[in-house]
Amino acid sequence: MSSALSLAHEPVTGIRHGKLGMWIFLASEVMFFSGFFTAFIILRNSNLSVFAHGASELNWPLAALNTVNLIVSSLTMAMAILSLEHGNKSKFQLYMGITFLCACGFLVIKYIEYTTKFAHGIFPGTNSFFGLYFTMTGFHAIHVIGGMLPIGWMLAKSFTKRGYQDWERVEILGLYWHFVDLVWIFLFPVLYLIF
Amino acid sequence: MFDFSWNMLTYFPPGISTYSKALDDLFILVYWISVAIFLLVQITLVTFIFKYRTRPGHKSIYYHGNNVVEFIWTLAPTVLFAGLGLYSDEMWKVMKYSSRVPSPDVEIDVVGQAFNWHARYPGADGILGKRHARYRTAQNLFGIDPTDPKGKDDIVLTGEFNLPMNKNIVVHLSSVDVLHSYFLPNFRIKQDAVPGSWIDVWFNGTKAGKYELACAELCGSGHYAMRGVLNLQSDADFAVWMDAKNAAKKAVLAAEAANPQAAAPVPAAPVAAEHGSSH
Amino acid sequence: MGAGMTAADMQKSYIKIFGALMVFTLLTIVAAKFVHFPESWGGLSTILHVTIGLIIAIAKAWMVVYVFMHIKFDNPYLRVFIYIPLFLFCVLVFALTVLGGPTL
Amino acid sequence: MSAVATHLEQGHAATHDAHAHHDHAHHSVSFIRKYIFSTDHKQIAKQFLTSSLFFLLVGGAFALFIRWQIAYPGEPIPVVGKWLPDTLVSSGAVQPGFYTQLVTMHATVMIFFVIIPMATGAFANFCIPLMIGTDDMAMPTINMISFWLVPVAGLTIMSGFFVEGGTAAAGWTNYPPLSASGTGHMLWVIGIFLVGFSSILGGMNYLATVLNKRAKGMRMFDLPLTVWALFITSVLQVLGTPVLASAASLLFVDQVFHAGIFIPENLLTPTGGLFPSGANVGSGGGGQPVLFQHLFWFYSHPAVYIMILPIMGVVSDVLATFARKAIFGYKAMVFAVMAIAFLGFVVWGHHMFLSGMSPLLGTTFMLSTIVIAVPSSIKIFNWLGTIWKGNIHFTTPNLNALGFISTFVCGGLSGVFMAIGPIDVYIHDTYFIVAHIHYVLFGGALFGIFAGIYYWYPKMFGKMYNETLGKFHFALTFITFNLCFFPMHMIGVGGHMRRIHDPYVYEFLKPFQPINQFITIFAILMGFSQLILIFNFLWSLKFGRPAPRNPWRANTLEWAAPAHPGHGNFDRDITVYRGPYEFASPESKRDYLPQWIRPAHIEKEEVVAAEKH
Ligand code: HEA
Ligand code: HEA
Ligand code: CUA
Ligand SMILES: [Cu+2]
Repeated sequence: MSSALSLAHEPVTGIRHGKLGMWIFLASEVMFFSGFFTAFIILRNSNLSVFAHGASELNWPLAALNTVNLIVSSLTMAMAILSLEHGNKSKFQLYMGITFLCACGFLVIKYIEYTTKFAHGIFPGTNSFFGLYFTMTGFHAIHVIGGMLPIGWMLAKSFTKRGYQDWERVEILGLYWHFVDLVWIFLFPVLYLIF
Repeated sequence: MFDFSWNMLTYFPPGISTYSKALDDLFILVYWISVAIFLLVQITLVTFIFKYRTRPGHKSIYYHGNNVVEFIWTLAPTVLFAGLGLYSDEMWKVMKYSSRVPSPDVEIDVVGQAFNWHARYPGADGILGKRHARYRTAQNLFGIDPTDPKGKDDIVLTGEFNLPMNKNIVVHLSSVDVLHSYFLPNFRIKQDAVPGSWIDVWFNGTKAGKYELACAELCGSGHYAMRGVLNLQSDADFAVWMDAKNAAKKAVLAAEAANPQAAAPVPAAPVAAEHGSSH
Repeated sequence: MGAGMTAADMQKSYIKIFGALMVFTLLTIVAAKFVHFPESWGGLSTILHVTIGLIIAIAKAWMVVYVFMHIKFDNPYLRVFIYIPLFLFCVLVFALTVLGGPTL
Repeated sequence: MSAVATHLEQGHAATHDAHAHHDHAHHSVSFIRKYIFSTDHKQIAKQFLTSSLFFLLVGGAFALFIRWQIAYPGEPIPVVGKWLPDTLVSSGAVQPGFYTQLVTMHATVMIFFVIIPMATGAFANFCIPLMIGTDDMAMPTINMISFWLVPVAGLTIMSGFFVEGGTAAAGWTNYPPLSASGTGHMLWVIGIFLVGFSSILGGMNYLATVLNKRAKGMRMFDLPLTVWALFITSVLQVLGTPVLASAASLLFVDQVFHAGIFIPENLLTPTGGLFPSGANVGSGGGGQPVLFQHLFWFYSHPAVYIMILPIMGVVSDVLATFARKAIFGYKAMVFAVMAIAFLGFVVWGHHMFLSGMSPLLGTTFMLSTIVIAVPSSIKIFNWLGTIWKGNIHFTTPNLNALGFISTFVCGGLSGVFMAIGPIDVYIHDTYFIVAHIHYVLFGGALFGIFAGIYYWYPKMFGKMYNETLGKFHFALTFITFNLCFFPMHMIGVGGHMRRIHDPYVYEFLKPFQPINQFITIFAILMGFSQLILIFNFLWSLKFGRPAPRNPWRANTLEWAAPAHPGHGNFDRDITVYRGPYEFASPESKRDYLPQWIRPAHIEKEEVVAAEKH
């Protein structure tokens, strides 16, 4: 019956519900990481030498590789959306596949980074720098995994008979994925480089 | 059975510090302003409720508001509250800005430990020895630097403290475990004791007597019992007391020097922290 | 989709941004790891490193938001979702560092 | 229910019963989909409401234990005492450790599981889609998840009572280092993270819904104030809560790994050993306990406005409806809400005047806090302006709304005392604060919530509540409330600290025992007065008179929906022609003019008949 009524009309703002919701969610995410960055700034300023020393123990070339990883995946994600929007299924699969692989690569590198730290006896409890390092990169990694699930699902779906056409959903996912990249853009210099 | 006054202002514990009067006056000022606003609102509310109650034939009017009135009742509280804020800032400065703390006559260290207050007096040399968190152990709560000779004669007391009256007293406040709050109701002073930093509190008591020291920040199950006593004395009495303490301490130190084995184990200085933050 | 932008145009701008992001990443690494200011500059050298690193990061972030996240082409109102949290972050940091000082 | 209700507006005869559509929903969805994992906003609202009322009882019971101990320390708790385990009570009397757990849990439950879910869960869910004339939320599934996180979080936190060392006991503010160890504190942190997530998901949904799903013709400035307030509140939720989440995460890292983010160097444990911390000697790096406080209050001050703004909205609607008069200065009200929300983000430090923060920062927070009283004053005056020359009906919702104004003024004014730094030095962490808390949270938020519950009860359940019981409940609550909480100001001025298990350890607090007993007696009476609400609520569900479509002759869109709306909410198209508060408009002979009535139909008497049936 409700279908007979025109209550569920077009979005008033002209922005789809899901997309608007995602932008709101991202605003919230910015605040979430803001909390961490604030803590980082404050503790860094009061423990400069600990932080500088901690940063020098991190493996920045690996992190640089990861940066590239995420930038590539961001590009391919944008391309995947574009391809699906224009109905180019095979290109969508290609780009989405690369995105997924990059994400996997990111996690593998993260895993290597973490395990070498553990092997050197460095844990989140080592000091406040590593506490923050593991929390921030850990939450970032959780975000990566959270993005991989829908990426994988959409990709798998696109190989089925019915295929996957909902480019608007991919666009929403894309927003999230670019945000994950964006957080890393800040984590990389802040944790690994500048002291 | 319950005979108590509904007048809030009668409940202040006697104020005996130099600024307790000013502070109470500020409170009283805000109190009367609030009472006035409160009555204004409540009386208006009750009048309207009565006057515009529904009854046969009574109708409401069609009215959406008036910008002039709106402006007035935005401006009035703004002016009033801003004035109040700027006025009270002076008092805040007196209590908090270190530039406004008068030259200290007596300086002591106080730390909170669940669930006790400890104080450190400068001892015979009149100077507090250096301290650092890295030296802190259960035996050396203040983290007195064992290499600093000035710290040797410092006197550490627990629970009950004597201080001279009519003197500017500066307390360097900290904590060795969790947050506490150093609360002297009669002096109208309260300050959180934050582990990891030393915060200065100052006061000047004008009336001799024993006053209660409370802990005002939840610090665990014994929080309610973290009570201390501050014994405010005349200069002469205080000097007598201090001399006695110094003499006792001197005797202890002498005994220790004569018989190092029996002496309380001097805590070995832990490895100096490479990147320790210092306070 | 941006007004009057074809898929090919979009693709081109994506690739341009991608290139810029790579270059900036390289820049930030070089600036942080291979540029050394004279010893005598002391604390100033750290400040310079931090500033350069952050400026590059902000530039990169802006490119991602602007092009990859379509802020350039989309409804301009979406920008509030970036500005407001950023403003609040600045308030927090300003209060704790500039006003707060070492005692917070 | 008569069938005349529908389609009169469109001018053709009603063809089906409002309930037909409702029943239709029944057999197409399973029991689980309908009652448990429902995505219908009204069902979710009811779930929020029930869980909050349940938690209100739990939190209230904790409060009564607290009161008993303060008034009669060392005496066994009547009735309940002997059932409690010996780890909590000694021969029936509250032990010190249990007391701190009670205080913590009381506030945690009341704030995170009663007021916030009630205001931004129950009311937001129920009102937003109905009041903007749409069928459901923008993202119904996310809405459902947002509810189910609440009981999960509640269980997590409550399970603390059964772990070793007991549940969280560091106050609802949970300051480290005290909160940096113990399983109970970890569970608390996890629970708070989960409710926080629920809050964010809810806020997202409300924002998207209000922005995107408004009925035809409804501009932002046609929104009822309830929706406006909920809209702004959602902004606070979305932007504030994540900061709490990051503070909680960092605290968790300290609890589990002892990273030393909030734990400074070389702390001692109660046994005299060193607190395990990454900051200890040799590893370097000192944590900052005060940093946690900043992050916590950066959320939790806006959170107090999360708790009050929706209520202010509800009160505005109730007042206008029952004064039969337009809101005085509708736009001013909206801007005041915006100003409160904005300023709410820059005053958090007023909870930390004594944390040792720099005095300059203190001055800043002092001034900004005082400024925030201005938009609140605007609201108070506009409410007074609203009832001025009105035609006030004393229904239960309106009584509660008027009670709200009366008590909120008191709570707000005590806030001004504390906003003034030097005064706060003395009254910080005393019962003056406790009085403030309850005047704004109980006297403010809870009275407003009662108003809202009574006001929307007919639409929510299709039944009328019992008016006599309602008035009785209000009168008893209002009187006992004031007698219970007002004296707390007085002992607060006397220096009575908060969170103390036995005040009479202190000489200067001994004289306050009679006052404490007085407070306790009225607290107990107040607690039992709430049984009337519960009874009325349940009894009316079954035996209440069927509600008409628009029992209050109100103007907002929810009253255009059938008396007990089913899935999809409305049985007619909704177009909005005017603002929400056209009471006593000269355009109409009646004293109200709903938003959805077409200008051409204003004088059609059958429209009125339809509303009344
Ligand atoms: C709903 C919740 C709520 C609300 C709305 C408020 C509103 C306010 N609060 Fe409150 N507050 C709490 C909940 C709330 N608070 C809680 C829970 C705590 C304790 C936390 C804890 O430590 O556990 C707390 C603690 C608290 C403190 C810290 C005290 C301390 O710990 O030492 C302070 C200090 O400034 C404060 C101030 C204020 C102010 C200035 C307002 C203002 O918004 C009030 C504005 C309203 C008015 C001022 C009244 C109406 C105005 C008029 C009638 C007009 C006046 C007219 C003229 C001037 C002409 N609050
Ligand atoms: C919305 C918030 C809210 C509400 C509604 C209440 C309601 C009550 N509160 Fe609460 N309170 C807080 C929020 C709230 N409180 C906060 C934030 C703190 C600070 C905590 C901290 O320091 O960390 C606090 C602290 C606090 C203290 C201070 C404790 C201390 O510092 O030592 C006290 C003491 O009297 C108290 C008492 C009460 C009482 C008597 C009620 C009563 O109004 C409750 C009445 C309601 C009921 C009782 C429920 C209905 C019950 C029934 C229908 C059945 C009867 C039940 C039984 C017989 C078991 N509260
Ligand atoms: Cu120490 Cu409370
Ligand atoms: Cu506040």
